[in-house]
Amino acid sequence: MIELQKGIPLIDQHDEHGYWGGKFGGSQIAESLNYPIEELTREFEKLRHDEKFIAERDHYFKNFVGAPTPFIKLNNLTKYLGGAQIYCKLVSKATGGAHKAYNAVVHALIAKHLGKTFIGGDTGAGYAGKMLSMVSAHFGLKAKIFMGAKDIERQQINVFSMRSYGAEVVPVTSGSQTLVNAVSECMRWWTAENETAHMCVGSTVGPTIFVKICAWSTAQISREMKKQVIDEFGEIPKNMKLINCVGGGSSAAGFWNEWMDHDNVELIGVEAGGPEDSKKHAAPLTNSSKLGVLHGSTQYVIQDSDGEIEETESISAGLDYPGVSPLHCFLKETGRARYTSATDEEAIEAFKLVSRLEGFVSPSLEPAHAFAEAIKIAPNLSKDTIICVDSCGDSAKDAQIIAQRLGYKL
Amino acid sequence: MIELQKGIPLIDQHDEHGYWGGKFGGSQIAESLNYPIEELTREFEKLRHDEKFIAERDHYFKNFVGAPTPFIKLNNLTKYLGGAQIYCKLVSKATGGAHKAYNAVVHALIAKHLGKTFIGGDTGAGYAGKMLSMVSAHFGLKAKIFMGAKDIERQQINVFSMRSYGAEVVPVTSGSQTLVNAVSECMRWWTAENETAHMCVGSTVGPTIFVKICAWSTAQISREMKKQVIDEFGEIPKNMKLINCVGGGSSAAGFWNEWMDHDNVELIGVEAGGPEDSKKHAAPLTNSSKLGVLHGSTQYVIQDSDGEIEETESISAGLDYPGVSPLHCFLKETGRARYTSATDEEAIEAFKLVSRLEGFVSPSLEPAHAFAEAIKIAPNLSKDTIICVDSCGDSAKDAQIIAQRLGYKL
Amino acid sequence: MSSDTLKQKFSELKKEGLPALLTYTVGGDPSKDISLEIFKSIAESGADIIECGLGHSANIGDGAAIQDSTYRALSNGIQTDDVFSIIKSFKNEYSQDVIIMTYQNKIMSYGEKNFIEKCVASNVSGIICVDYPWPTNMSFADECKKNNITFIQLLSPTTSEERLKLILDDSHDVCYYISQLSTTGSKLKVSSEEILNKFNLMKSIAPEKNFIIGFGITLDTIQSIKDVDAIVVGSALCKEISRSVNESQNPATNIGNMVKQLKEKLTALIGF
Amino acid sequence: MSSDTLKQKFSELKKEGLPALLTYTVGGDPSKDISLEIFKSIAESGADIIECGLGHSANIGDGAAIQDSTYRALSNGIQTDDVFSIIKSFKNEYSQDVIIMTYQNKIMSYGEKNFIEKCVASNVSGIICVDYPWPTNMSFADECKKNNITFIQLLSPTTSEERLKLILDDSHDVCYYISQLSTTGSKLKVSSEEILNKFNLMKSIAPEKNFIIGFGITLDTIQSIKDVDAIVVGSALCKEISRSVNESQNPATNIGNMVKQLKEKLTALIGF
Ligand SMILES: Cc1ncc(COP(=O)(O)O)c(C=O)c1O
Ligand SMILES: Cc1ncc(COP(=O)(O)O)c(C=O)c1O
Repeated sequence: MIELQKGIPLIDQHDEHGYWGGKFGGSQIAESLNYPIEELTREFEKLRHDEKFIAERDHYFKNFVGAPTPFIKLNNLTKYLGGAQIYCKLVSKATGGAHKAYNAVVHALIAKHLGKTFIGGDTGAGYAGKMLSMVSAHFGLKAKIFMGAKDIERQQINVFSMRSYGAEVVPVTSGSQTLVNAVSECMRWWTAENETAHMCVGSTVGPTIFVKICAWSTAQISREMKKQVIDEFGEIPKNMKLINCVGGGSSAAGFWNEWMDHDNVELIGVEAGGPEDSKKHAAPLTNSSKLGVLHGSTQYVIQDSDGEIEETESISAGLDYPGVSPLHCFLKETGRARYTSATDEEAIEAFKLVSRLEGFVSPSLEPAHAFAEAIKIAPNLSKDTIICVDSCGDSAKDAQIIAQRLGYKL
Repeated sequence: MIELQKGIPLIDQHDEHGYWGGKFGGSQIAESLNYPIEELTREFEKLRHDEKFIAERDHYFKNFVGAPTPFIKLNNLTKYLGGAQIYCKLVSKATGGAHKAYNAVVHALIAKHLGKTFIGGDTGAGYAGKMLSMVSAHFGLKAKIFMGAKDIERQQINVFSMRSYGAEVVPVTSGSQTLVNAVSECMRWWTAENETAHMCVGSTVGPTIFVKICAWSTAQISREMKKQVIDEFGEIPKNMKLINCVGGGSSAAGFWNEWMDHDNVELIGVEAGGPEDSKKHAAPLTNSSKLGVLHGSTQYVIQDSDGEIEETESISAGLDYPGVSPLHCFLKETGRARYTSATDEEAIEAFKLVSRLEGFVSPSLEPAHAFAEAIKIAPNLSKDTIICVDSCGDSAKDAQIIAQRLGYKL
Repeated sequence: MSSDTLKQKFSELKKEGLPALLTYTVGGDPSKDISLEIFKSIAESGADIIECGLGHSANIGDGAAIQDSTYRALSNGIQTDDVFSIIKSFKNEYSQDVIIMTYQNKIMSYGEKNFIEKCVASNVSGIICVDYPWPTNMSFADECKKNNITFIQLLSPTTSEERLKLILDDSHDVCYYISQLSTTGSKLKVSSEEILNKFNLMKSIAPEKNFIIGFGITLDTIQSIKDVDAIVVGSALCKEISRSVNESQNPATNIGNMVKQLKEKLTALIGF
Repeated sequence: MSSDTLKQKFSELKKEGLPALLTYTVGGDPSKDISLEIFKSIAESGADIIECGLGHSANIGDGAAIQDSTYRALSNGIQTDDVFSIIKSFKNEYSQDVIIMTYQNKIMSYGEKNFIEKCVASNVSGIICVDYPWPTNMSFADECKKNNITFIQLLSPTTSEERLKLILDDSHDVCYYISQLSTTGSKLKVSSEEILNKFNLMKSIAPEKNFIIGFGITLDTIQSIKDVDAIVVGSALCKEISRSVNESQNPATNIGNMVKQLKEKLTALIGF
């Protein structure tokens, strides 16, 4: 039986080979990447304990990313659902519109410390790429963003941003021409260029060190939220549930990090269940999947019997990934977090309800999955239950998709 | 000679008929609007001195709009220009992406206090409408947004947002089908519905009371910035210049408000000069214009010899308005602020330079006009001169326009 | 002088027990020539006083019908001087008083003094300015008076009694009561009792003044409020001009017929 | 047993003073039948050892040419068992050793134990797994050894000397040195001296082991590094298969010709 340890950061609970629970994670990479990954691992271990580095990080988080993001009660939604009290961490107010900025800032700082001049990154919905481009422009790093050709077509506004920040956007035309292929291509590029280039993985996936850097970066979310919760309630509520969508898992990892040891805080991860009438999904922890190696680490992967990645389907571009962070595989297996999924239809309904009732909060389709779960469970919960939803993206980026779905003219 | 008074808020320096300097402003409206405007004037005078109301406003500004927005030094731009130090107030980080949220929040609060169930507003670029819709959803007010049919076509993402928040978007098909007509139509609607409806004017234009409410709301920007300036420099710098774009003038009025009495702080307003090779513009304070009455108040208006509003032209939708706030007419005439313009081309260049150098700051086309002026003057200024630019909008909304201009595929 | 003819007209009609019938059309709609023909046709069909719109694109008091007329006139290049010249030509042949209805920016742009002079020269009897409210209009109104032009103050259902008194105190012989909260061209949504009550209130405050009632008045509603001093029909006529233009019919003839019907509705009532 | 034949092959070639010529093509590309023909043609054209790719879509070590081959095979429905059956058929007729080159997920999905059993049953001599680095591959490598299959450890230009020693210490008879930092199919960007220096270093640490050198090797570059134990040509062949397929030519014939040329380049050198 795999067990979570108390008092030790989740990101450090792996074994000497980088496996959480002895089986999730690792650095399953080509030998050519061993050196840069060891270098990065060494350097990050130093930096994360270096006060000057922390101060630098905090400076950028505060002044550029805009920490802390608001923590607010959703009075209208609470009243409407008539059960648990619904709160929301408005992470979408981070610069760029999502939590992806934390990871991007930290990677850019690391790249600078390593003396690299190039930085490469993968992107699906385009958020990770946009924010890496933004940060890279600021630090004078030349950014190269790998993006599936199909995603380039459907996420044009983010592509525009990347170009505005002077990044080179590399269309990936292999395979399904989406995120999976973009990550693969980015890793290929890094294999060739790691002497002068740093690589940023856009979520808590990839080889162990990337999982760690990403989760360490997004942990800012729960660090600042813990203070906000205590400010609001005077103490940590007896009965609290933290609901977060899970694609790669970086947002959830950051939202939950500081609460790991608080057993009265339930952690609920919501994956993308895909369309109601389709067998396809992007929910490896909830639906059919198998342990596998994808992009350098062992995790649950949506794949066929022959080990080939299967096509996923979700209305939310950011959740549309066949794997999931080893951290979440671990949290599931230890029972610390529970995972479920919401369908495309439920996410759209949640988006509509929250936008119309709350106004200030209009979640993108990823957090709309988390809201869907909150909407499902809140009515049957007591009024002293506190549900906190991480609204980690803003609907503007999904305008096209939602409008089409709802029959708005756009 | 018209003179500015010290120690009196700018918004209160009008005469008994609502004219600043005896000639700018007023309430030049149909008799049917006299009563609701008097009611609003009375109520606002009470509310703005009511501590509970102020606390409510501050609560929303802080927790929903996200005050304070960052005040940061643009190190890269400063180094590049090699003269004055460039700072930036990142107002674009206010919820919704621009300063328009302050005015929207205050109007919604007023509507609630007046017991109205409907709220109507005009919008051009769509920001004002989007934010009024957002706030209205939150307060349970039914929102009606008037928008030129042409603007609906070209600002679809903002229209999407309004609909998501449950607002009714009314296409205005009269005249040039843009903002001027939308404001007219909104006023017509209010004329008929003022018993149950409140009206929000999207900038510091319209009858005196709307100018006052709007500037009172956006004053938040300079209120919080003054603290940030003192935090940064320990005192108010000897030599400071505040540069802001001016369309209707709400952003500039808010950015400058707290600095009125500091004579060592130069206030520079930048209007939309239009395309280099066109005679059309949207710069009534800089280029040809005549005193006139537009939308209920007296101001400089771009008009022909017969008193008909002339077509304006600017790459920036938010600045594309033939009139300008009576406050700015007054500030110009008193000499307190100086006004200039930037061309479409200069704005685009400024957008490119700032985005590429700074990364975290990617101004929309309105503040790009302000940056254009900063870029023009900074190199010849001493290193102890502090230039603060109000970056009051984010480029994402202009993706289409900029991409087309720069030949990006979108 | 013009101001006197207006007053005289009202007292004549009062003797007959009839409200004055006012028409509103936009000067220069659809063209300078046809607009003049329309005014003539209106005059010959029994209208008592002619309101001539001096169109402005930011006409925030007007609904769709008048906006269309205004847009058509402006698109055809009609300028302020064209409207004055139409009025002048009209007055050369007809005795009906002409009142200009416009917006403040048109007057300001022309220059207040110039505007009044031109009104005098063109034989204009009165001015209604939608967005030039009391009391800021006082110096302009005084200047009108000095030149024997009636400046017609506007009153509305929400004008408080206190303000009503103050305005009436400052007003000239003729005032205009906006029958309901709306722009021009809306369906009449208030009852005739409400309108008549307000009319009677105003009359009791200022018995010697003449009150024009406007907004929402069509062939269908005109009889219900005949017990007032004057009634304006505007949007219904503008709509008829639009229809005529769109269907390539003669607007002057059609408008003439419509005015005849309106007049008949009013006079028919005296028979009882 | 297979592991022994591999060892034997190397010592035979060493006597001749020739490096082993290895070819890499993707099993099942472009189809099961043609792929088998290609292997036969390769064997008949002088290749010493045959590397057979077990294609995986997330092949993060491979460049465009091998990705294309892989995509073609997978699109045609080729599964792991198909590749084993191709190898088995090939081995029924030919003596050349076959090494499988694949990715960890293919093995994991098949089950490590099953995979090794199937290798034995299909007469596979060795396994290269791109993303199964030392030391996490140790238990799998041991299992291979027990079954007389050579697990071929990978080494790269940035592998530190310390790590090199540790890996070589744990390695089987054959190792694979990635000549440069790149994916497969890149132009050779390092000098032959650099490669040979590294080869000599490795040889000095583990003189008894055989080192395959791969990445960036084509007809143009093959002569410059002939002083090693073995040379792999892969992307150049995969590209030729793509070309043949696109131009409706026989890939087996074309590949055979190419392998002949490669072999000639190598043997030509002995003449001197
Ligand atoms: C707004 C938003 N939320 C969530 C995700 C999913 O990623 P993760 O699970 O790593 O947070 C994405 C990915 O693009 C995203 O853009
Ligand atoms: C970002 C932004 N800046 C400036 C403006 C101009 O308006 P104002 O001058 O009232 O600030 C607008 C108007 O839409 C805007 O959207």
